[in-house]
Amino acid sequence: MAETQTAAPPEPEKDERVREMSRMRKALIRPELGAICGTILVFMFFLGIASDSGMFAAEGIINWGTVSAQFAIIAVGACLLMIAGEFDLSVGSMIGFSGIIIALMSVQWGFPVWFAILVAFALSLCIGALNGYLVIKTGLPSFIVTLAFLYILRGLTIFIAIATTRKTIIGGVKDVAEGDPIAWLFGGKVFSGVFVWLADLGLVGTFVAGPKAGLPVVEGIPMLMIWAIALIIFGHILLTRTRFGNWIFASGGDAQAARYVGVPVSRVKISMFMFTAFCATVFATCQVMEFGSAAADRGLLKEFEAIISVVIGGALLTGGYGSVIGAALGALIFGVVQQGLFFAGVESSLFRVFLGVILLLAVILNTYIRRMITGER
Amino acid sequence: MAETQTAAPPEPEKDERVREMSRMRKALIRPELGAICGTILVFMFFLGIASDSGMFAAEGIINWGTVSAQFAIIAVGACLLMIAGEFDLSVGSMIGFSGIIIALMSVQWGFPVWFAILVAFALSLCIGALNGYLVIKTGLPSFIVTLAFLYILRGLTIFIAIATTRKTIIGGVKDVAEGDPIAWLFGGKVFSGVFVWLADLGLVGTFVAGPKAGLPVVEGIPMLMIWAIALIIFGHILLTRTRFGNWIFASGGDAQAARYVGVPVSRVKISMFMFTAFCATVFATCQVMEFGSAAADRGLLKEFEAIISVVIGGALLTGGYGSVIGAALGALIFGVVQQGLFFAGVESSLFRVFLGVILLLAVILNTYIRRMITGER
Amino acid sequence: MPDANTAPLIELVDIEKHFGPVIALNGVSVSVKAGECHCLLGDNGAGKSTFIKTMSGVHKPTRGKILIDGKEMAFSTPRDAMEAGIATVYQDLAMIPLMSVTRNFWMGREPRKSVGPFKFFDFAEANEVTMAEMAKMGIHLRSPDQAVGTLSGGERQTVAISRAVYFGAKVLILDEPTSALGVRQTSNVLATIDKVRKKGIGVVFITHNVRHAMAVGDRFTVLNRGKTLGTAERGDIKAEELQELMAGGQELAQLEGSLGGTV
Amino acid sequence: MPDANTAPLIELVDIEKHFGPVIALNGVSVSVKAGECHCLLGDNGAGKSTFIKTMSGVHKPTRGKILIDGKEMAFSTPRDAMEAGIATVYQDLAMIPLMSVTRNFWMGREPRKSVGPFKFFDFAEANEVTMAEMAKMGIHLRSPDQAVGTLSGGERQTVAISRAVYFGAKVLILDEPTSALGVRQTSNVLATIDKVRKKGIGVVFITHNVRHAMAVGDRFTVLNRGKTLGTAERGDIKAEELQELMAGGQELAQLEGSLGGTV
Amino acid sequence: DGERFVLVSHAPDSDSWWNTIKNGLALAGEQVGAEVEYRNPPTGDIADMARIIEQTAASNPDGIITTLADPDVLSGPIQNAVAKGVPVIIINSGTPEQAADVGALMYVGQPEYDAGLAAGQRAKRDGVGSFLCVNHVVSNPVVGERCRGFADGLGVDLGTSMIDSGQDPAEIKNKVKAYLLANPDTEAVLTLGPTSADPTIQALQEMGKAGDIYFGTFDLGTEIVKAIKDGTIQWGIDQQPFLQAYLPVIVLANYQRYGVLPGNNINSGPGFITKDALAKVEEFAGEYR
Ligand SMILES: Nc1ncnc2c1ncn2[C@@H]1O[C@H](COP(=O)(O)OP(=O)(O)OP(=O)(O)O)[C@@H](O)[C@H]1O
Ligand SMILES: Nc1ncnc2c1ncn2[C@@H]1O[C@H](COP(=O)(O)OP(=O)(O)OP(=O)(O)O)[C@@H](O)[C@H]1O
Ligand SMILES: [Mg+2]
Ligand SMILES: [Mg+2]
Repeated sequence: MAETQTAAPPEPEKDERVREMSRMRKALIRPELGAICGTILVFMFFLGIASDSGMFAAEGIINWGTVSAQFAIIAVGACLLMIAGEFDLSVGSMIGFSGIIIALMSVQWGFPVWFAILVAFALSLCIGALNGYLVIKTGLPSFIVTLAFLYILRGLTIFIAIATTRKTIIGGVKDVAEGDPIAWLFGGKVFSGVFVWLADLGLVGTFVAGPKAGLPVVEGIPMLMIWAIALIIFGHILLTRTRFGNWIFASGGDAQAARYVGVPVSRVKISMFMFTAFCATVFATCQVMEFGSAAADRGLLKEFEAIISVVIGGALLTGGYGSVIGAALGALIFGVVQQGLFFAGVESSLFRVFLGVILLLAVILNTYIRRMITGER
Repeated sequence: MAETQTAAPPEPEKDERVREMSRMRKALIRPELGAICGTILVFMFFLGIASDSGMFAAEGIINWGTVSAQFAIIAVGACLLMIAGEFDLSVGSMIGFSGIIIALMSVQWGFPVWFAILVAFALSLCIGALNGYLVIKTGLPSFIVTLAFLYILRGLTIFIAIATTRKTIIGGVKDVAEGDPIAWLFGGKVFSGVFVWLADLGLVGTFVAGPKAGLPVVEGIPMLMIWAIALIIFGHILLTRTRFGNWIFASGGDAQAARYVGVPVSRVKISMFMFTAFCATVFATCQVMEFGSAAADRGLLKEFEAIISVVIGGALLTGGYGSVIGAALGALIFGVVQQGLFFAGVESSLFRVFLGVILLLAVILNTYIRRMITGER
Repeated sequence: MPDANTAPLIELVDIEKHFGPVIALNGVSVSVKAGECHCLLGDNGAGKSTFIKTMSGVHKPTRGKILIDGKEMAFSTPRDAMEAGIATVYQDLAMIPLMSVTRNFWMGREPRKSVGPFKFFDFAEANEVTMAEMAKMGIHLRSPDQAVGTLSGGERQTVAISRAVYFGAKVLILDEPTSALGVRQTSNVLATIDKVRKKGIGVVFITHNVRHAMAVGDRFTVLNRGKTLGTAERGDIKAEELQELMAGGQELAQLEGSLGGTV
Repeated sequence: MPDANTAPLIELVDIEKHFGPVIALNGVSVSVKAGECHCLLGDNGAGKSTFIKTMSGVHKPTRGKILIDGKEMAFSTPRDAMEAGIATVYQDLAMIPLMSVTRNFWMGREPRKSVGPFKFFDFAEANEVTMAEMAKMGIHLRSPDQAVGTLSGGERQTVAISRAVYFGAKVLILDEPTSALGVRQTSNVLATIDKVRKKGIGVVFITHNVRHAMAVGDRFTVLNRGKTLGTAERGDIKAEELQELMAGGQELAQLEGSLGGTV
Repeated sequence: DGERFVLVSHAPDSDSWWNTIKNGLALAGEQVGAEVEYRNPPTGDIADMARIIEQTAASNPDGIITTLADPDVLSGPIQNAVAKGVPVIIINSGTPEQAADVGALMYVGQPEYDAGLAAGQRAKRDGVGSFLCVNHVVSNPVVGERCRGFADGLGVDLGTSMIDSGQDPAEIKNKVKAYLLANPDTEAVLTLGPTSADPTIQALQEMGKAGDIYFGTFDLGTEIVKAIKDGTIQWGIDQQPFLQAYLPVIVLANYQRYGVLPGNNINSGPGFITKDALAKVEEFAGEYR
């Protein structure tokens, strides 16, 4: 027939059906495809130029792994929030705020560390909820509301720290955290035994001098990584396998349509603001527990880094589309590039240039992929 | 009739017509109304608490006037761009970049200052155009594209500065700018005579010591202010009184609709990106010429400050609505609050808290006003 | 007019709805019986959408009663109304284009299976049901993962309708489902309405097109300026009369003359 | 069919338009004469919008000729088409709600007055003309500064149409202007089309509603799957035939039976 | 009594080192019964700092204490303040000559470049030939001078030895690790303050290099003192910021009251703090030391 020959579609969906996609291709075309390609490219690149620098030895892997894990923790929160159609510029300030709260309460005011941590989580969840409430209630773009909180929280953090301790950096948390029932959850290292065993096998190097001579160079997996992996798995399952995940997509895709079929959009969005705040606080707590100190300037510009990871991972800035795995890969790319440039000995100020270029390339690729999937124009 | 009594509208527009607005009210309800109220409130506040601190003496006025003028210069660019439906996060990095280019070319490489300034303007206009081109061409949100340039430009600035001079600060521009034909346009002061006369009348204080003894404490109006006023007038007229202004509104209101009636939307948007870059470069050049040095960290976070001024001034983040006068008032509020808190002796970290709160209140007020004007829901 | 042979599924009595100074509804009463298609007609701004949004729990009525199976109910969210068996399909807002057909179909009422203490979205079942229901309506999907954005307007409406029917709606509300559709798509939607009605579901159908209303409607209610102008049974009223009623009867005569016939 | 008593204002010959692999138009020829209303009908996705976008310079045809007053032209932007006298009113995209009526009315063709070397938007004239033109169409504005967002759908269409007419369009294209409108608003728009036609302007009117088409159309072209099914003159064809043609003739019989009459 | 002195710094809001300054300032104000204020540009932008100095001058204080982070930018506003009759004391950054040029009463502090140079010379004496400089505020023009001075003191080229570490502790730590893994023959580490020193200490400890690698730092803090004690850090350069804030207030107060003025500049540093005699330092590190 003439129609089939010319491939002129009577209705678009029929036409789509003509071009049956192969199983392979269908499996490949997913939001995180861009990030997967990016990850492969980045690894190939650094394997090529920095493989003899120790970047891919156990110690090097833990090195960029930790940095990536940090990004991943905030990226998971930002990703789910972005898919729910909002975003949060106050993540960085929240990190500073939570850290100072913990240090202040435990070191300065003498509360037990577990209590300080709980209070920090409670406070930040409240602030997250307030962010969400304001966005929902006023109908203002989340850009503005959370920008206001970026300033408010940072200001409060510095003010509180100075007003109570005359310092903006509060140390000594490690001492008070000794033996605390939950502090190790954030600052500890696990699987030390495995590394000792690997060192015995010669797969991991050992210290040759100093007080640690004979111990493996890698002490263990930092809890930060465990948190990152846990949050990624949690976020991924929540998003793709649960009812709530469907609501997240729906709220971001079209809040009104979702509301009309009974999705509690306000609740979904507010919870996602709270989850983002939760992730920021996990980040802050891990940092405080690992380094034993909190400073008012922690977390500067982290909101952008989270958003960049998420966007590299294929999520749509306007909501309704994206994947946690993608965001995690985005964080991995971010971390590997940042650390890799050091291993490769590139002038470190060029890192920002690389980052900008990668961001641009990634979103262009992602846009192309998304159009293929959704038939968007 | 029953209908008129119950005020049930058969068609919405009829109903609107019933509630005829008074002339007065109509004249008042405009985009910048919120900013006007804000300005009055802010001035009343500081007149109340800081009137004896020298804030409203000639010297104090020049002080917060200059700061406000600085904000205004970038706010005008950001305002027109925002009304055209886009925004630019790379303003701050552009300021750093332009400054370093000027200092590098004139001090380090020995080009005449006027040539360095021209090159800086040319470069930044190109980058602005590239920003715009990428946004138009890829259809990506300007948030992403300009975020990439935020990083790329800042990275380049630091890299260039360190690679060529091993420092991130380049001084000595004042010496090479001596007698330059256009440098005074950015760094000079005008109306010195007026102030001498005012000082003679005793209305302005005079220096009491040093080589300047006897001269008025205010030397003149800095060119920065002249630039700010010129840009505000230019922007206001462009926006409200010209064909191009109508196109700016149209491009931001609904790019597709505008395109279909023949408005060259791409051209409009790209020019606005270029204009924003132009304003950033004016800012940078004034700074370099006034202070004689450029540093790689200049302009940090200025993009947010510009956006905040514009939003306080009543513009809509999503485009199509706003006013240059409003943005200028937003910049004034910003400047007065920032400097005023110093005059009032408030702990400076609280400035951010104030700023955040003002931002939130301003947008809520503005949203309310906008709904009244446009019948938006 | 009140035909009492079957009790109405849902009855709205004297509904008023004010938005600040605007009185969008000023005493509207409508009832829907099982298996009937009740057409709601009226000018732009007459209050049709506001009325059905009140019915489906989006707006709370300022005054008036909602009776379901004779019992008074108050909906505070769309969910409440859905649980009471009222499903609504909005013209533009029926579907989320970026999401898959399955996700859209189940949106808000996802089936779940338990794995240990956790409950997960049961995709196996969801996909199967979706494909089956779509097939019943005559739509053959490439795969249940297909994004709704790749469907045509008529197909989207059909997905939305079949979703509502599947979830056991007793009353199905359709707000201008046919306004952007071509003749064939319209016929499909009207045929779907017909099918749904035959299952004993009450349908509320909003349209500006008298022909479409006449094609499937059993009763016709015309709104004007937030008030009911009256309800008529099929056969009691002719298309021309209905048309005149909708336009408020004024000024149209001369237009009709120059243009010829009903529009 | 080719009725040669007046030369066509615009003639499109064998237009083809491909979007990548999609062939949206596959040889469509349509001509518009002065003072006639040419209706373009067809199913969803038939290519109507694509066709008129080609006509108004939004898309460049992949193949085919556009003749204006017999001369071949190529439009590269909507502006070119406007300058050649072709004005288009899109259903949703006609107006920008946040802008005032005047600004919308003149958008893209702002009147200017010179002050010294500068040229400014001449608001005095613009406002006056806008008010006058609106009044001619029967719309009385509160003030020319009123935001378009406060107008009703029908009023917006009318502003868009009167804008096109005022700017001396020789051909006015309307893409589904009536689909969301109530009966009265529709009558208004149809009456406006009638007025415009009587001024000697050629009108291209796209609709899914056969009644609307029959009310004002002089000629009817039905598109199907990117091809012309044929063009008929008013009086040569009945509503029922047109309807059948639009739907492609298939499967409808049984629907029609159960639903009764044309939809 | 009741004079008003304002200290204007170039540090961003959250720079922790300046707390010592603030505390010294407050203490001196209390002791002499003067009103003291601390001001700074929130993002550390020196151009903004110039405005703050202008603003301070406009508010007619009895004395201004400020840094000369960038003489190009700041000399104008400072000269104007001086010309207005406001006594100015330069602290911290800048050199005594520059302070005299702008008409300041005196200079209290330790020029950044010189301090770096002294540190570099000391390191050279200790046999160091290559180093890593961890710069946590690479875009800040003042602090980086220390690295430049250090390189010149060692007599090596700065090259890529200065890294842009960012301010996030985990990033700093891992960047230091990455650099040292990639450049295992690095002989010394120089950090520019507690922000970069604390994570670097951890990095070295985790890499088992603590104590092996030559490690010097600027400015003291709780963790730094601990590290000096356990031998991870060889020395910390203390420019005694407390004095930089405390002394000018005392000097200005007495200058205003009795017209007395020391005849010379005061060098508050550089003092190399080593393992010996740490007790007081330890007690007050980060607060008054
Ligand atoms: N949220 C709201 N706030 C204020 N007024 C409203 C709101 N929603 C609707 N209205 C007003 O209520 C009236 C009825 O609107 P509604 O949308 O119900 O009309 P409709 O009959 O559905 O019209 P159409 O045929 O154009 O869809 C209109 O005057 C409208 O402006
Ligand atoms: N920009 C584009 N890229 C790819 N395909 C397109 C594009 N625009 C339209 N099409 C396809 O071209 C065909 C014709 O679309 P068009 O919008 O012209 O139909 P229509 O007759 O206006 O339909 P409707 O009655 O729904 O408005 C459709 O298959 C559509 O999917
Ligand atoms: Mg409606
Ligand atoms: Mg169309």
